[in-house]
Amino acid sequence: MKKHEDTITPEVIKKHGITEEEYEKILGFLNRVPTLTELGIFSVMWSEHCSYKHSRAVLKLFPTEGPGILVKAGEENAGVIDIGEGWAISFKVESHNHPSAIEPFQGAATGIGGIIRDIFTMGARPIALMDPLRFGDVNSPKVQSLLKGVVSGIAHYGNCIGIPTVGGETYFDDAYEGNPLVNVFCLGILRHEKLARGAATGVGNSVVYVGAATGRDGIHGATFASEELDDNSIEDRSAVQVGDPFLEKLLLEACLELLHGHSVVGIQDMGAAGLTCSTCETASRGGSGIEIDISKVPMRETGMNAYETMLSESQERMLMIVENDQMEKVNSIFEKWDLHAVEIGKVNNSGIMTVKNGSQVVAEIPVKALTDEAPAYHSSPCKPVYIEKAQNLSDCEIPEQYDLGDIILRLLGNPNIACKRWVWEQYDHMVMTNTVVLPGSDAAVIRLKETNKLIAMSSDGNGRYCYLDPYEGGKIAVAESARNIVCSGAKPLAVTDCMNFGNPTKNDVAWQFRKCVEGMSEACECFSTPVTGGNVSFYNENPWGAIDPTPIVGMVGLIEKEEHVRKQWFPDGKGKIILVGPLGDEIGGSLYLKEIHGLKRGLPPRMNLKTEKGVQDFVLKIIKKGDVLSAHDVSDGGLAIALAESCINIHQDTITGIDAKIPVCLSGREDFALFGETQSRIILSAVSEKADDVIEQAAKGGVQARIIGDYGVDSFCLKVGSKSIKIELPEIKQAYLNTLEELLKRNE
Amino acid sequence: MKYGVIVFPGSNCDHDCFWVTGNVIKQDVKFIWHKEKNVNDVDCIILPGGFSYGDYLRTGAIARFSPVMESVIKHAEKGKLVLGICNGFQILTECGLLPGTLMRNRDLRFICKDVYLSVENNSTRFTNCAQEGQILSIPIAHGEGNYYANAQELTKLKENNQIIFRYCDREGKINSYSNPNGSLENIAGIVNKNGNVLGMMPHPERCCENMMSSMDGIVIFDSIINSLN
Amino acid sequence: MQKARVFVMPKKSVLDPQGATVKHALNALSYGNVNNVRVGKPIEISLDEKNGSTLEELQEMCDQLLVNPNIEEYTIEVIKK
Amino acid sequence: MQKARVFVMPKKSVLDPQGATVKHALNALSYGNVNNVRVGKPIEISLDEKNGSTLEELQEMCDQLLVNPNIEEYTIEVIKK
Ligand SMILES: Nc1ncnc2c1ncn2[C@@H]1O[C@H](COP(=O)(O)OP(=O)(O)O)[C@@H](O)[C@H]1O
Ligand SMILES: [Mg+2]
Repeated sequence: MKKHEDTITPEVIKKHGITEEEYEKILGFLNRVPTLTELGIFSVMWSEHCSYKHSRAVLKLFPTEGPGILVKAGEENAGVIDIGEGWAISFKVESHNHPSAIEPFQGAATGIGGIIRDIFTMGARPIALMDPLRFGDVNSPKVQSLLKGVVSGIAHYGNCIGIPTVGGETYFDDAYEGNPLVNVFCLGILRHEKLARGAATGVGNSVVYVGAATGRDGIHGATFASEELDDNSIEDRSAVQVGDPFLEKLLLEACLELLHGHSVVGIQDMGAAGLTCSTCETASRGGSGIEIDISKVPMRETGMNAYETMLSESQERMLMIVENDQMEKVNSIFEKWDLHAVEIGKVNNSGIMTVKNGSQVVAEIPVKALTDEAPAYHSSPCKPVYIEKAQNLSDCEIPEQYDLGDIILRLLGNPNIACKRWVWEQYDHMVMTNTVVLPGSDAAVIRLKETNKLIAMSSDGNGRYCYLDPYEGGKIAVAESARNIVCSGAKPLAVTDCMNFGNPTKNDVAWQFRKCVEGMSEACECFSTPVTGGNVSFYNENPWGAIDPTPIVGMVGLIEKEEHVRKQWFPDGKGKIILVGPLGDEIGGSLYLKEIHGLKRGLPPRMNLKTEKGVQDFVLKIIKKGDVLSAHDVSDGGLAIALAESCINIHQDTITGIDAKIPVCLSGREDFALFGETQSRIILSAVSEKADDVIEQAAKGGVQARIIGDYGVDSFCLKVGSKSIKIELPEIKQAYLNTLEELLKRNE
Repeated sequence: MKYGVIVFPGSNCDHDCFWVTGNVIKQDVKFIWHKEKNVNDVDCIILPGGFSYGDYLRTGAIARFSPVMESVIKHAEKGKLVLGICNGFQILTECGLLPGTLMRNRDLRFICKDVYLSVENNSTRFTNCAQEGQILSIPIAHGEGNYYANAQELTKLKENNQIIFRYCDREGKINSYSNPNGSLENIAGIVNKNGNVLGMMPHPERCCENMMSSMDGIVIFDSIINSLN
Repeated sequence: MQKARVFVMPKKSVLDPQGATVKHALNALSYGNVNNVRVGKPIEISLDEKNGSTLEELQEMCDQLLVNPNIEEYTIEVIKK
Repeated sequence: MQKARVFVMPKKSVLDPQGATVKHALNALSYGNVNNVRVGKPIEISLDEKNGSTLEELQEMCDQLLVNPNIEEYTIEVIKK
């Protein structure tokens, strides 16, 4: 190889985001100066995005073991768990925050494309998507156009490829100004024996490239995702990747058809760091080596050099390891789908990744240097100073003289609570005809045609809480997700997560990260829901600082029988409303404080995991027994909002009234009782004859429960302490259903 | 009877149609790959929803050149049944089996939700099990379902009673509020002059089971079976 | 001919919702003088160096595939190098 | 100026899946000599009779609204009556 001392200057090294120590390490692995291509390869593989260098150590805290786990977190592209009868599911969440900030439509679209590939590389057929989203202030035109771009990008890709988007989150807070979060979740189903692996094994087997031709898209995307956004990022625009959902649909069908035969040994998608990542990771997993010739790679553009080819992030490409003599069979399947597979190299046992351009070697790197031996850093977490000040809030700072009925309406119409149908109606959430509980209820439920079981899924994460107390916030993210799952009639199974944080080299961010992981881990242990995989997205910062720490939990649960499915809405007719869980008036960190009083402060609600588990177990039991008709968890907006939400059946476009009484607690404040977000609470409905029995059963199990009123009346009536609130039903409906839409239409 | 569900590259409701015809109403059904040329053995061809060829250029524009389409046209000319749902409807207008065009939705957004349809003509082979004026709840899911026909075509559609479904509200009112996508005169589905080719934007295959939000889609599949007996 | 552009535009008689929306947006952005906007689709076709197409052939492509005569009209422009 | 056309085309470096699919379809329809197709968006803007826009204003409209500079490029053509 030529000498490269001249090209590899300190500036070039720095531009690649490689520190001096890291460069020393590279020299150690190679025993020589790297070529530019090699430097590029190291820089993407050692980027935060691929190497998890600032999070690996902390992520080890997550519980990852469990009885049904078939593929553990970190082993493959996505985790896999057993659901019985020979069936398994695979699911994962990914972030596409930075690409979406720059180019919302394509950024979000390619995010969907990427997570879908992660799932079908496991041999699973993707059957559901969710999209947890965070944006800045929704009143800003800029944010609105971001939101519209992101939502239409997700719609474009998900609808076209024919996988329903059945749930998600949409939350607005100044903390995400300029740095929106676009997380995407995908779930797939497979037979145990069809499980595919991303390992390059078998000396002499073919390394096969299939899918879109390679262009200069997204070069340096992976390192880009690991850097803070500044104003100059606008200049990085050539890095934009454009998605082609049609091509991915063909790729998906062809790959599943192929994987169900026996010619493919390993498969991996070319996501971040494209060809580089897929080749060295498959070789690393297989304990093998790999040699490829990039002159054989299909190109979309002319004149691309080795560096660009290896680092391109063109979408809709897959790498496969195919048994030596099976190329013909592979080709025949791909050709049926108008796709073309090319052999670009071979598996060997050298432990080295060799990249040639024709006969010239352009890179030669020990595989493990890029994967297992990548740098890992131990941060020095340090509690941020803002926390104590922000947590400190006295009741007298919260004005009392408000019209409570008016506040209920304002909160219902607040974009963070109002119905998100403007979003989900743009998504085909019914294709595949499995969606049994449509978006809008606590958790989405899909049936599995292959078995009699159903799957519930929910995504949750509360940046407000985590900002004020990352440890409690981490616990609550998991607990709330589990609560949503239980409300739909499911038993929580497992978790995937996406950790969205600021710059991890800052000690307070490192602290927030660590505390969140600790809290989440504890909660996962409590609910026996291991973490099966996920994603870390650091460097979510804007000129004002880091975003609120936002761990997103994607939880999946199993419903044994269709009869167990519950929605959050009170049924037709009349009956009793039951509150399970504690009364409470923890107002700190509540949405009420933020949206009505402009205070993002106070101590967020405490999570007592034992209480939570008791409530959830009881509710699931009572649902399965058939004693209750609906279940809705209490979260943002507190009891008053949860009650109002239970009244509105979005999909039938109907509303029912209630007459309920809520006791005032220690603080003596009516507003706290109505809008406080004390955890571990679920609202149930039951026919009158059953209600007392439910309370009795709860008492026997040591779970708090009380009848708080009736549903099925003509208006929305709440008594709290000495105050009475009465709201006409059309007002409730108007506020909840139409505000978001009207707000977004105003600027069209 | 036997159904045939055509699979174009990019079709994505093909499996849903297969499931309903095969597993729910329990008829014979097979997939027909778009490169096949022989469709002789089926009684009713379904062109399913989805994004054939990614909907690039125009919806249905490229799919209509698929090899199978020649036989589909022959099948229709013989008076046998063709049902085009959503993207299938778009393909049927592109290939000339049905008049008009499906343009982008009035609000330029994709819309997926349950809508109400009024059955405007129940004496067809696709609607004979429905009551005239019956209101069906069936979901839509499309970005380009805004039906357009020129004045002449519209007059003909009316003269021949070819308008089968119109969008309406729960009470059956047909007006711009109950029009989800801007379709001309709320048109949601039409047949050809001979009454053997139906194109509709709503998805009856999505609402044939108890677990789904409605079971009204069944009426169409039942009518088809009924018309063959 | 080696390169051509086909301009596919919505017919004047047909409502163009996209055009109407763009007009609105421009008006809102203080371009009050914009009174009509139509959004179409230009298709740029590059042909083999040695084996170009005649204008008739391009018209054929339009009539067969590229244009929907119900709602669209087109013009062809030859691009000279 | 009373009427102008803005041609918005996907940048050459950016993937144009629509163009690629249309090219395939034309090839399959026996136009084997078509070797590249790009599909864009022409926007025809009509302005007030009395109160036209300058070229700079049109450029402003493009930069602000009509064009996504991440993936598109444009040219403006003035249409004379
Ligand atoms: N971006 C989105 N995409 C799809 N569904 C969404 C989106 N945002 C919110 N939803 C749906 O709206 C409902 C309410 O969401 P949310 O308020 O986050 O629920 P919860 O408080 O119970 O977690 C849920 O059914 C959720 O799936
Ligand atoms: Mg909930």
